[in-house]
Amino acid sequence: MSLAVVPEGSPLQAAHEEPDYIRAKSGVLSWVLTLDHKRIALLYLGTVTVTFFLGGIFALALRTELLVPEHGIMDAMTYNRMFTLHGVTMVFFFMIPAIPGVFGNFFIPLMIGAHDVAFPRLNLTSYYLYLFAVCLGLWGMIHGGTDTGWTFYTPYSTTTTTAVLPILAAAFVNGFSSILTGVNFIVTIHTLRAEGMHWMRLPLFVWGMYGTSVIQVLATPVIGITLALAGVEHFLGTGIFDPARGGDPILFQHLFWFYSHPAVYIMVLPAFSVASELIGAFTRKPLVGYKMIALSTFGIAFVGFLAWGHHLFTSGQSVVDAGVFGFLSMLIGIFTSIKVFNWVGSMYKAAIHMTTPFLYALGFLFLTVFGGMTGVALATISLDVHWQDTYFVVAHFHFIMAGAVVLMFLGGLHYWFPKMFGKTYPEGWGMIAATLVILGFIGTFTPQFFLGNEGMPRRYYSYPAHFQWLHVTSTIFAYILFMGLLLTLIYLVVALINGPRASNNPWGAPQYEWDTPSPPPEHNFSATPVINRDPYEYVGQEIIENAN
Amino acid sequence: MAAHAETHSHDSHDGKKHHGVGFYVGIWIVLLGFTGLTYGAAHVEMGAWNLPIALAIAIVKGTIVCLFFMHLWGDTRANQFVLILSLLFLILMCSMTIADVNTRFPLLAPPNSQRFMVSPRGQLE
Amino acid sequence: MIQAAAFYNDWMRKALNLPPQASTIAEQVDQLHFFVITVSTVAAVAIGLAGLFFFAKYRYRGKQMVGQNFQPGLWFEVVCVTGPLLFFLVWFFIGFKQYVEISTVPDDAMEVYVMGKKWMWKFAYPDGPNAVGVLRVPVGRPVKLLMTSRDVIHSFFIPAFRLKKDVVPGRYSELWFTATTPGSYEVFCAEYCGTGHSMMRAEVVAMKPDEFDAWLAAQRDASIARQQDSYQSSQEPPRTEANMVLQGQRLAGEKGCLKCHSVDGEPHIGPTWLGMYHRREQLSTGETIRIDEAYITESMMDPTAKLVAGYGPVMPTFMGKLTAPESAAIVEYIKSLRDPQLQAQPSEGPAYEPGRRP
Amino acid sequence: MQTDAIDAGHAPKEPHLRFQFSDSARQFHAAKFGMWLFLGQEVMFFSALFCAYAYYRNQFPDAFFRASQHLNTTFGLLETIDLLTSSLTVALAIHFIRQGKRGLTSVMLIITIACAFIFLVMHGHEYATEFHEGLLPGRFFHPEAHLEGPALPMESAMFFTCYFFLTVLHSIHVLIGIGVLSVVLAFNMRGKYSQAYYTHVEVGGLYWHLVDLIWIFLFPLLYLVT
Repeated sequence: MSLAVVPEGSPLQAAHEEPDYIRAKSGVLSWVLTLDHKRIALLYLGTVTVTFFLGGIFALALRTELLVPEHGIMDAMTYNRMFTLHGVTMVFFFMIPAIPGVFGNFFIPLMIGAHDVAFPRLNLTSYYLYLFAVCLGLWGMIHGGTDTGWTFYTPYSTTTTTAVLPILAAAFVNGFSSILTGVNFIVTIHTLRAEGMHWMRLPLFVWGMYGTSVIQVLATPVIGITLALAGVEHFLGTGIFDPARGGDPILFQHLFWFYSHPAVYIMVLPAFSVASELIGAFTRKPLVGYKMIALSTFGIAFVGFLAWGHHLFTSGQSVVDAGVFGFLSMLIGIFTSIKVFNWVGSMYKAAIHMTTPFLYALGFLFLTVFGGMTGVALATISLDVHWQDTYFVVAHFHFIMAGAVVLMFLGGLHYWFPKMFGKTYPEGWGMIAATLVILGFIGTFTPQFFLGNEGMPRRYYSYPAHFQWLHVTSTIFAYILFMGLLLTLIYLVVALINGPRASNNPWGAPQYEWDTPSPPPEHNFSATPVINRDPYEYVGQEIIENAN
Repeated sequence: MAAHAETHSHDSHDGKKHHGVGFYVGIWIVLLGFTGLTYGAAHVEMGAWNLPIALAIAIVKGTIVCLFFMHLWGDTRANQFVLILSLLFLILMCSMTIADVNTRFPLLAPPNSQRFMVSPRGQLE
Repeated sequence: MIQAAAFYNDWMRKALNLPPQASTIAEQVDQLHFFVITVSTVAAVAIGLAGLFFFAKYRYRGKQMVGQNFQPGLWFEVVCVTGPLLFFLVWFFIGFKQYVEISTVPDDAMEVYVMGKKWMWKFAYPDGPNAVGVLRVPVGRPVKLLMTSRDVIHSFFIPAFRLKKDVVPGRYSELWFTATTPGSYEVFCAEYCGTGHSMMRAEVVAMKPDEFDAWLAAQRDASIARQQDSYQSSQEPPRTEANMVLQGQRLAGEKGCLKCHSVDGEPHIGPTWLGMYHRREQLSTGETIRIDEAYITESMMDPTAKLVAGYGPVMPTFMGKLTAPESAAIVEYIKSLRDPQLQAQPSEGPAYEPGRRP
Repeated sequence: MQTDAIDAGHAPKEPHLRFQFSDSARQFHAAKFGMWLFLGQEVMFFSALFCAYAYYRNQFPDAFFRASQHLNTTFGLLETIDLLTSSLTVALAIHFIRQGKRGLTSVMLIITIACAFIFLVMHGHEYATEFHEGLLPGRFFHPEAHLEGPALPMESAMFFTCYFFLTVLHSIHVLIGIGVLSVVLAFNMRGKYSQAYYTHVEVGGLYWHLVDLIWIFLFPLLYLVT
């Protein structure tokens, strides 16, 4: 089904004899000390899959405990540690590094026609910082983990007796890894673009990575210093957040959310950019509103910095500040709606190819629209007073984080699987697993919206009996979701081992990364390529006037 | 070709004119002058104006160091934009947090903090 | 028309699984809630249907082809922005108006002290009984809760009233409501506070006004030793007086306040407490202020901050020596020391101008 | 600006050109841009502490004033002058390496590192006096045991919390700066840098200027509180 015609004299010819990056070198050392951005991406993929399933197991344990109002399978303290570790593992060790680490590392150089990222050694350092952070986190988990929730609110986090310091250190070190990745990507995109690749020809994935890196560089240091302050406060009692000594716990919340709100955009912007790639490829037509989607990425990135106060509406923040933050939070909604309308608009008069990545993209569209709408509802201040810290908030951010980001991680993984490994995955199994995963998400988290409305607070180990039937439905679908994810892992690994060989451009997609052989050679291109067309422009295939 | 690349890379590093040693020493003296100014200004009692003046002098010194010592003067727009952006976010964070604590329900601030804003009815009349 | 609105309100409330609307503010918040949720669902369904329609109509059917390069003009982008933005801003303004209403306490609100402590809620009426876990409020009268916490951040959340406020240790946060229908409503702790976070529940019992007054009077007259704290917590001395004023009097004696402050009006080392509350005082800095609760609490913690003219800066600080409830009790005791003719005044909340706050 | 080094295989490349960069000018620009991004991140790293300082100074203005009287402002002034001088010498180091005078660059770098050590010694002395006088943050704040004069209010412990967080973090950055500059000095001694390739000196200089920039803001905020 290879539709792309290989344009003559393109770098492809020269690159054919070179061995691809997997077989170029062999031996453990060549992987452990690699400077090749593609191999580092695979290292990230391995670690990220482990942390994702670890977080998933914690989530399943929580859901199983919540089947019954009182003591289920664990006691209160274990439950509290479990939801903290679920939060920390998912947020710091999966969401933030996943798409930038795996797909950003692998495809930014390929998409802009560069041989490698700007600072390969820095790239490897940031992977090892991330790995060191994961080990610190595991070491913390072995010591029982902490029970403060992933938000570490003081004065509880500074007075808890559980081992909170290793987890704080893990998040601190993870921050540096994501800063250095951000610096690396921004410099790569600025200085290593090939000839003819001016800004308006950048694929939307690269735009998304650029926006994400800006946030990573400017927001992450604030969480580094805040967690360090909390750690020193816990250890030395300096009184900076301690109310008994004139400190103010609400200052910690301000500093924490100044990072954590842009952090949710670090997680969701890469997902949006993968979605643009998928929709651009499978609608077989140039995306509607390319400029608007690119600019709205920066809209989200910068306005995202102004809206952290909507996490503090009921925390004793002043009414004036609540108003200002409420208003600014509304502005973010319009940038997401631009993206969604342009994606759906792109499907008009398209020639849609039904494949697993596109099924993930459709699921992503539904979950983003629904999650985004509930986000705007939460930003309405008087409604947030009722919903704050209830399951409504849990459902909202899982719709966006677990829904949009995980779906796009899987969609991207399937879309780029031939390019990364040179093998094709089984399409049939892909469809089944995708439906299971999407239905699992919707089934798990829709009941939680109603739980939140009824007033069920979050992080509750035991709850009044009238919430039980919603919890039971949510847990059943959680298991379906886990099955779907497990099935995906199985057939992808099987395809990795003995899947049929993939052609250079199995989807006939127009983007630049499909011009290289799959899997690409070690230095991507034998000679610096010359880009002479737009990323989503179909060259060399005739366009039938009446599309259907 | 190589010779060309050699000289090319020489001046391409620093497209702008070369400052002499005297120029840097001059900048250094200006900075010392401002340090003396800020030290002196601290001893002059100006009531509420002391903090803004001290900050203004510090900002002037900061920009001088950035522009001339760090060669930001003739540099590419990207480098300048990065610095301006990070200072913008610094000001954003501080102003929003302080605005919060000043306009809060009076008893919610730490017990004996003297806030600038006039709050309880007692102090109003 | 009203009948239809009531049906719509009730049907939507049940559809969204919302608890009964038991406070004045709950009604309005729910209406905004229904408006936001209906518009969101309509938009989500519209986008979903459009997506599915395009998916079905323009699906690739075997022939090798490419979609048309259809690029809508700028009008499409303008609609994508102004459409949602209009709704978002309307929601924001209604929401913010309601939030200001939620945060502005009416003057005549009856005041109750709430103490959040690791995994229990304790309530204290200024001139009435203490209670643990049960807060009795009259229907139809505004009630203000002055809340503080002894250890970590808790959050007083009443789903039926659609209200929640974080309870920050070391200072007071306030929450007010007016119950509309009698009944018992659950109270949860919404901010994670440790092992017993999910057990930290309480109950708000809304009673008819006359029933409530009768109950309050019965409690006060009987003034039998209130039931001991149901949870006997070690570090806290057992409370003998139920009434905060009596407790304040005992503490004032114990902590040595009465060595310098007289209670019967005659001058002493420190200013006399009789009639001090709401009195206008001239400070050593020449500024005149009207003594209120914030000033008294502040002077306890940092006496030299605002010194009354004519008195020396000799008072030691009580920061760290007095816990929040003890200082609140002393403040109540000072407030109760009125010249005989003012005695009959009902207990007044801390004196700050509600409307004054932004 | 971009030369096409692709003809006839690779022309004899400059010694330090990485394969992914097409020419050394772009590589130099990339290194400087990367460093500026890192400096932007450092500014944000300190911003949380400046925010905490502003937050608490806003609430306890006179407690901060009374606490800062106990700081040794003359030492503060000397440290500022010392750091400004080191900033000059590092700028001159870059200036000389651009003209290829490696000897002078080494001299300037040595002076900079010396100034940095002087700064650390002075600051260490200040910490010693504060430890002695009991002016320590939070739990360890017990000034009345050692100080005569009017008792410091409880909140001035907050001043010392902010003071110690800011200055200790700044001193750590001074130490990192010393490490970076001594590595650059060692490479320069071995003749690694020349007129055509001096990226490390430029980047090390940028980092040191940032450390000096932060102290320029710290000095008035901590020592000259009125």
